[in-house]
Amino acid sequence: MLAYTLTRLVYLALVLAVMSVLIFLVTQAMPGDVASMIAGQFASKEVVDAIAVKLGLDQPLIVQYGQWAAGILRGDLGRSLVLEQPIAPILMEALARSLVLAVVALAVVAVVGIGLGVLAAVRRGKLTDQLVSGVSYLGIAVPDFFWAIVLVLIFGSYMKLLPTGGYAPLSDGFLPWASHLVLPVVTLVLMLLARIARLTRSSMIDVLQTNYVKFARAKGMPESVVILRHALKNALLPTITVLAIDFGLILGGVVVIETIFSYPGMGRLLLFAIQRHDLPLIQATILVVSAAYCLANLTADLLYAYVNPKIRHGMKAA
Amino acid sequence: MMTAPQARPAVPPVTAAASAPEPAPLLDVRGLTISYGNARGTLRAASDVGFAIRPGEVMGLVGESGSGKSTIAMAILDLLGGGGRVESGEILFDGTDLRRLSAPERRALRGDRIAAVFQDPFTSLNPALTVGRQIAEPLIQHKGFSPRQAAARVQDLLSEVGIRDPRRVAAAYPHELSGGMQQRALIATALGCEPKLLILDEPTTALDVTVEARIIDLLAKLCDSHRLSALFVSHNLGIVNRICQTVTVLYGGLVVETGPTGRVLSRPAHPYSKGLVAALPRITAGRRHRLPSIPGTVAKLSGPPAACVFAPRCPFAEEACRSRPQAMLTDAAGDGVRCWKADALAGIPWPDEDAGIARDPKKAQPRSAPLVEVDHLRKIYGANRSILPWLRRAGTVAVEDVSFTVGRGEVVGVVGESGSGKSTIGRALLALTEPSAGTVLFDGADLTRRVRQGDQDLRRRAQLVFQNSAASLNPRKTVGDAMDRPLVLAGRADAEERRKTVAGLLTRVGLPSAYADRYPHELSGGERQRVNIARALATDPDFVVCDEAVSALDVSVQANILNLLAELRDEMGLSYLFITHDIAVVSHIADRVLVVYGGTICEEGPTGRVLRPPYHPYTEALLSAVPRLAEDGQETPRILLEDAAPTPGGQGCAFAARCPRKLGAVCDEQAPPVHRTDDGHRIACHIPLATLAERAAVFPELAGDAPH
Amino acid sequence: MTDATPVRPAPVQLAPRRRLPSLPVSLIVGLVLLAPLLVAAVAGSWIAPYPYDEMNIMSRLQPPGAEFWFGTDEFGRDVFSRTLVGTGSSLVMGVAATALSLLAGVPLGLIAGYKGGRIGEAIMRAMDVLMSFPPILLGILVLAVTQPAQWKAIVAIGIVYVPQVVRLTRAITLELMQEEFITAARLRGENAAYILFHEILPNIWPPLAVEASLRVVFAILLGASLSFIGMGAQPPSSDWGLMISEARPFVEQAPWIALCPGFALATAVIGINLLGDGLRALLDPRNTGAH
Amino acid sequence: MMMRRLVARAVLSAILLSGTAMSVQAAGTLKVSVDSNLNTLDPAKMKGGQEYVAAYLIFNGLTVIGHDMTVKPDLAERWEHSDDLKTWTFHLRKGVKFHNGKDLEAEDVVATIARIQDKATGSTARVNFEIVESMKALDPLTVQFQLKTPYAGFAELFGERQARIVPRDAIDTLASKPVGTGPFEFVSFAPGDRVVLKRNPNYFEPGLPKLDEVVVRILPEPAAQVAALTTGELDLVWNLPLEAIDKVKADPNLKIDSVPTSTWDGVIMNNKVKPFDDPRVRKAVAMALDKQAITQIALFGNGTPTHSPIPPSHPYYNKDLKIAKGDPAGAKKLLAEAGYPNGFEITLHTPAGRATRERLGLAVRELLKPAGITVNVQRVPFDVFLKDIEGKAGFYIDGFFSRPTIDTSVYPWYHSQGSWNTALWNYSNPKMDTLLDSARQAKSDEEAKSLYGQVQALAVEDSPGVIPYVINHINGLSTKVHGFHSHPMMFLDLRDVSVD
Repeated sequence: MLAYTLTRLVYLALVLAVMSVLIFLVTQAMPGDVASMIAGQFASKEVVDAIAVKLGLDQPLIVQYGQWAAGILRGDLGRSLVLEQPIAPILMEALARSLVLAVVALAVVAVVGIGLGVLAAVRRGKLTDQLVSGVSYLGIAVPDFFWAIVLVLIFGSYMKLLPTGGYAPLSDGFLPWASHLVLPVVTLVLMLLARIARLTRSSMIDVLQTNYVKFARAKGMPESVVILRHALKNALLPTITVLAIDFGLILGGVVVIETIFSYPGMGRLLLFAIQRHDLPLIQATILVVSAAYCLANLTADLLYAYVNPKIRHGMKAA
Repeated sequence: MMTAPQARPAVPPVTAAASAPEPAPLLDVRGLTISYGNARGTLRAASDVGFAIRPGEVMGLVGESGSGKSTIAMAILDLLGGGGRVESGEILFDGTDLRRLSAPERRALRGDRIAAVFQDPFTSLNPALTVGRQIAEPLIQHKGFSPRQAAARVQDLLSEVGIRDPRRVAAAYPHELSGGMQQRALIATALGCEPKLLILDEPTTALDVTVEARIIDLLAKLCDSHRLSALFVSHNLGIVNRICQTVTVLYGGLVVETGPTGRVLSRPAHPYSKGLVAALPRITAGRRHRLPSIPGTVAKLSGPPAACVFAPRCPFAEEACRSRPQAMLTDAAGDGVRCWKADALAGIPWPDEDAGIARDPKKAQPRSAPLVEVDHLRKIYGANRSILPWLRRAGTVAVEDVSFTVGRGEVVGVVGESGSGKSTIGRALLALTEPSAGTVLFDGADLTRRVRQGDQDLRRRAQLVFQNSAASLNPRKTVGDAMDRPLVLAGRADAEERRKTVAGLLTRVGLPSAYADRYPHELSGGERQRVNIARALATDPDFVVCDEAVSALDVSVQANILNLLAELRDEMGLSYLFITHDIAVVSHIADRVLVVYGGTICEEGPTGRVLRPPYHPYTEALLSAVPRLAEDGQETPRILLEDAAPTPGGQGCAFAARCPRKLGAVCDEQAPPVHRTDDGHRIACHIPLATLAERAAVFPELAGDAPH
Repeated sequence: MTDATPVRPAPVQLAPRRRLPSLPVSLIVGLVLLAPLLVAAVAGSWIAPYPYDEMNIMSRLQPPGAEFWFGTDEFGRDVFSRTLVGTGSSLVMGVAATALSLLAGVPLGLIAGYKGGRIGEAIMRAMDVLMSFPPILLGILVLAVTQPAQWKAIVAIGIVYVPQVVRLTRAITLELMQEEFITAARLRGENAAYILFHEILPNIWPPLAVEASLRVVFAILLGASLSFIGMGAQPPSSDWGLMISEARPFVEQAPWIALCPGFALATAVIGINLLGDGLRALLDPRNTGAH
Repeated sequence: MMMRRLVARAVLSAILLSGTAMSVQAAGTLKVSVDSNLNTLDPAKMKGGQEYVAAYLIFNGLTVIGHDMTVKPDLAERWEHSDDLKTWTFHLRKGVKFHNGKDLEAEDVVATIARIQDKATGSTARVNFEIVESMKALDPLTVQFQLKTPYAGFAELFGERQARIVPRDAIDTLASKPVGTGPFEFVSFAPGDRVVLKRNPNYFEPGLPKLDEVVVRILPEPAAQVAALTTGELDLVWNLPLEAIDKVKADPNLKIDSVPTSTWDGVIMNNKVKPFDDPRVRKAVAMALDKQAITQIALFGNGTPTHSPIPPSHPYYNKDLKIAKGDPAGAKKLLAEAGYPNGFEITLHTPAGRATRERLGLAVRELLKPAGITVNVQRVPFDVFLKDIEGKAGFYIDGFFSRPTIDTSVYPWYHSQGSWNTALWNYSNPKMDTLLDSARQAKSDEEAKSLYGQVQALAVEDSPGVIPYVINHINGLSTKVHGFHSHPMMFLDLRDVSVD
């Protein structure tokens, strides 16, 4: 387990290093530039150049990358050119808000999705199963932004039950904070639920056909024990992996959700940075989101290894 | 179909020895009909099956794959899955018809009064739970034990099934245990609630022979000491012979014969039983050119039988057999047979196909240079030279310093258990894997190097016949296509001529040439194996490696294939390296035998020599573990090995850890010396040859014969 | 059997001959759902009652009715016509992106699986890096480099899904490499190209086809998402994602603008999903009719 | 168990009802929404309306443009100029303190303007102050400017959005921690989320402001803004999305407040780029565009067709000119004369994310179709638009905020030396130059009106570009908000505002 963890960490570091180079190069290749952006409409070339010099944008790429990478290693994500503030605190705040969204959504998806999946597997072929399948089809059939619009329409505009956008800090009180989370979370849940439910269902069906489940039944174990103790634990292994991937997906994919719900998280920060061509902010945001994504995957793999005693003991580094 | 269930109770069976009233059967199955339904129609897995098991009796339920034996076991447990349905019949357990009970009532019986052990210990234990917890579950469920009480009982149970350190095993996860240990744990689970009836569904099939012997021994003892009744489902007549008092033979979902084990196996009444017993390769049977075999493939029913199910394959069949279904004929002793000619056939053996021309062993001992020479072959898997220190790994030794030769026209058998490295040796001989050290010379040339340099012609002269006949054919290619390619590669441009060659090859392996247009999934297992052989022959090879080529086949089919391989060898002058775990098969076909253990050769010699003393201790154990039929004579005390998995790659003798005759530290520390006797017989052991020779023969019947 | 029914030979099953595959229900339902969409994709602009971009200020934001079946948008454009014409754009997005990812991914996966060693390792590590970007982010990153255009979105989505295709192809290849019929091919002296294209590829495409059908769904949704945030199809295109995005401000007064393309999208996604499920059932080796 | 369930239910219902719970908030807090994130709080660098909202709440200029669009004293209580209009002296209000407690001094004014003049600052107001020759603080409360050329509207320049006076010692941290003299003090800024301001107790206008706190929420989604307004989560939606006007009007708890502005969007044609180098082509485009229709499509009627940046609400507006009705046939004829009998195909760039301008682009595409001009609309991200399109491409949609004076609204776009003209359409007509120059020195309103009337006529005749409309500035607000008036410069004047 330790060797496995170490290996994965080394890989992670390598992947992140390569990613940082890629991110840096790609963002450099973006059209438009921050100096013109700051200079505004019809600024003359000399103005733009003056700003570029001031920002250090005139230095060779490799120097700029070196400074940037060295900064990151020190934990300094640089300064936003547009906001003229250190990026780290802004980013961390946005990340924290996105994380709240992701964690809550994921928790709901895990509980509800696994529950539905198990239910469908146990009632395989029966009405319950078909209902769950139908609902899950519906969930994945339309994109998240469509659900978001429908939810806004129903709960915000018609029923006026929930705020349809924005964010309230916890300092405003728990309820305002929570109420702002409901719609984005429900949208994310709708988007992810189907996959988890279907996956759990299919792996549950597989596990229910294994010999050890048959043997558990041959021991006279009640069906509830067979399902919850014998089958579920093994059936959840693939679900864990997918949940972690989903976690990363939420972090990266909240762009749309956050846009619709005007939720000030990472996704909107990134769009903001792209629109304003704030290179350091774009780079830092993508790097942090990708790192979070990688970490989520790593966590999933480690969790998978931990939950699976076959790997936990006598782990052979894959 | 007025059959046994009605007839049998009418004539109460009387035991010859005592006239004490016959105890009521513990399990009495009557008229059980089970079908599987799916979109394409229904399949009858069992038709009107009836048998009885008395208290304390172990009954064998034997048959080939598809005979319905496991289905019946599952029906008793109420665990039929996948669309299986009991159509009719009664399952009387202790006088109660289980079919009339509700599902919860049947569940309450399961694991408590009726316990089960299944075929595959590797998959029957839940990988996510500790072994102890899984054993304790029925105790808590049925007996109301507290977890603490249950834990204590688990330790006792584990000790009872022969596990030395029950505490560790109880805390272990299944994958940390060897197959034998896992099967013991399953048996302990089954015994936990002190059941009256055990359902044993092929409980040793997945295990190595030496482990199997230990488990059977344990089961026999337990059934005896606990006065357990058991239904023992198996395809292996030798094991049935060892543990069962009575036996019921199934064919095509019907009981064709039932009776005391000794009688059924020594004097089978039904033609199918005769064929089954005859087709079994036997060490003691002497060398025969051909094994008796049953033609055709196993029958499957989709409805009530309209004729004798075995008639299409039966050499004794006549018109009457094909026109009406057969009824069960029961005699006074409770023996039954479903053949109207049974009495007439009594004493008539299954036809022996052996032409009687014993193969001249001299032909197999050519004077010319050997075809294959293996010199100090070594293979290490999984070595890793990573830059990350914790990932560096020395690797696992699969083959450790193996040298031998295969002569032209010679059949060399390689016998060993799983993990012995026997398959690796085969793959190295075909240049499918690169040796870590040592050389493989094929017809004097270094095969590995030539193949690496792109010499495909040399490679085509060595071919492989696989174990898994299904996976060895590309599912998307017809049989003809699969066989056509080697011919194309050999540069035969004329398509018409190739087609003829393919047809010829198919005919040669006993298949209609029309099979060229079929896809693999349209063939039966035996047919696929014939296609496999035909394809191997298409490159016109000199040397064929048969890697467990008959292990996956039913006995009747296995005999067919063995006969075919023998014919081809004789006709085409082929050399075989015959890799198998079944020493009986090897003794039938091989001229010389290598006994491998832990990647090393412990014994090598002409087949007749290896089967006689002096033995390597491992060979001796292996031979003594071979299950045999009653007619093969008195069994000698078996040598039971530890379950411990072999640990190859050490300094000393690979077998030292499990050796019952281990001398001491020397076995662990030094590689054993090789004793050579006459006829190229070699034994690698620290025990002096003379001491080894003192041992009694495992098969005394063979002792007098002169070695080949 | 005491009655007088004529005696039939025992119904012993012979080895099955090739049978016509029984088409799975989901496949049929999927095709039925997709058929009108395919027609719309091909002939949308001919069957549409109005040009997709024709504005009519007099009839803007009209609710569904006889004149405009699904109402009009803020420019007075016919929503039904727009949705019809947008079918092509939306489906092409999914299909083309998937085709692209297959085109790039399958050869890479085959090489990685067959060759292994350093080349395989290099390919897989590169894919790891690519996979370390959350999908939509990778799309955004690719699109941010250039001016948005639909074909660029297709390329971006294609790139996003290359690693998955590579991984799947490699996994199947590795599995197949262990198969004995590959060993047999090596033994009879086949070269790498033959083994890859004649032995492995035919066995890869069924799982790939199933995978591809799912990828198309994801690609359509991702494409719609990209269009939604303005990085895919460009106005006045009537790509569904773009239509929904543009309908957002009017969703309360004129929900039909968003609902019509939304339902079309749902139909497409469900149709393709069912098609994929059906394909999976059809190509299952246990379904003996399939080759 | 029972208890737990009860609690859970309470929490659930509270969450569901919190929308209404939100409306109960501290008295005197106004919650305002703006539609896009603020890039900076440094006034010199501001470019967007949402930033100007903050600028006018936190800062003051020397002068301010009033609701009637005339210049009024702000930090300068009075000013005078020399007769040649080249020397301007401003007298600062006494006792004004910055939020950091420092007194406002003339040196702060000098530092502020010097900073705007610095090219590296990149302020869009820099061109305004290019006419400044020199400046100095005569005493702590007096500052004097020397101009290069006479300029009558110099005082108005200090009403410009970027020309907010900042303390000279806090310049470096303005972007994240702005310090001004305005009615509200900066509390916090969460990018993408909100800006929080609190009452400046030392504000120089006695009794003002009335509010304790202002929260500026950043809510880009129109639907979210409106929903928040209806649920009471917001009190005021600045620059209300045009689509939502009907809905707000229909709600008895809400109201609309709107004012005409001189903010305009334009169809920019570069007069030096083919085919727009031919005035007939430009004229044809102008003829084909039905301004009334465009106003409907792009603004849902919330604006007024116009000829030039001079709005119809302004006294100088030339009422005698006819608004183009859309004459594709005439346009076609003109095109044929210009050598395009079959029309031509061209790409029209629109900045992404500016809804009215995007709609304008699509309307242009449709309206030019009958005239034979095939327009491909290309939406580009705003940064790319600024870098590669604006001032460079041949054909695009752009837009400009109200300027403080008619001169600053017209001169830069039509004078051959005008800063925007040289970048936008490169239009040059000596007659126009003469008209504009004379207007700058017009001695009377009458004279100015006549001159600007001719300017408008010439602008229509030459059609350097098409200015289809000026936009109404609309705010949606709760009836609980009192004392609010929309400002034609589109900033939020919250000094007199109170909330129930």
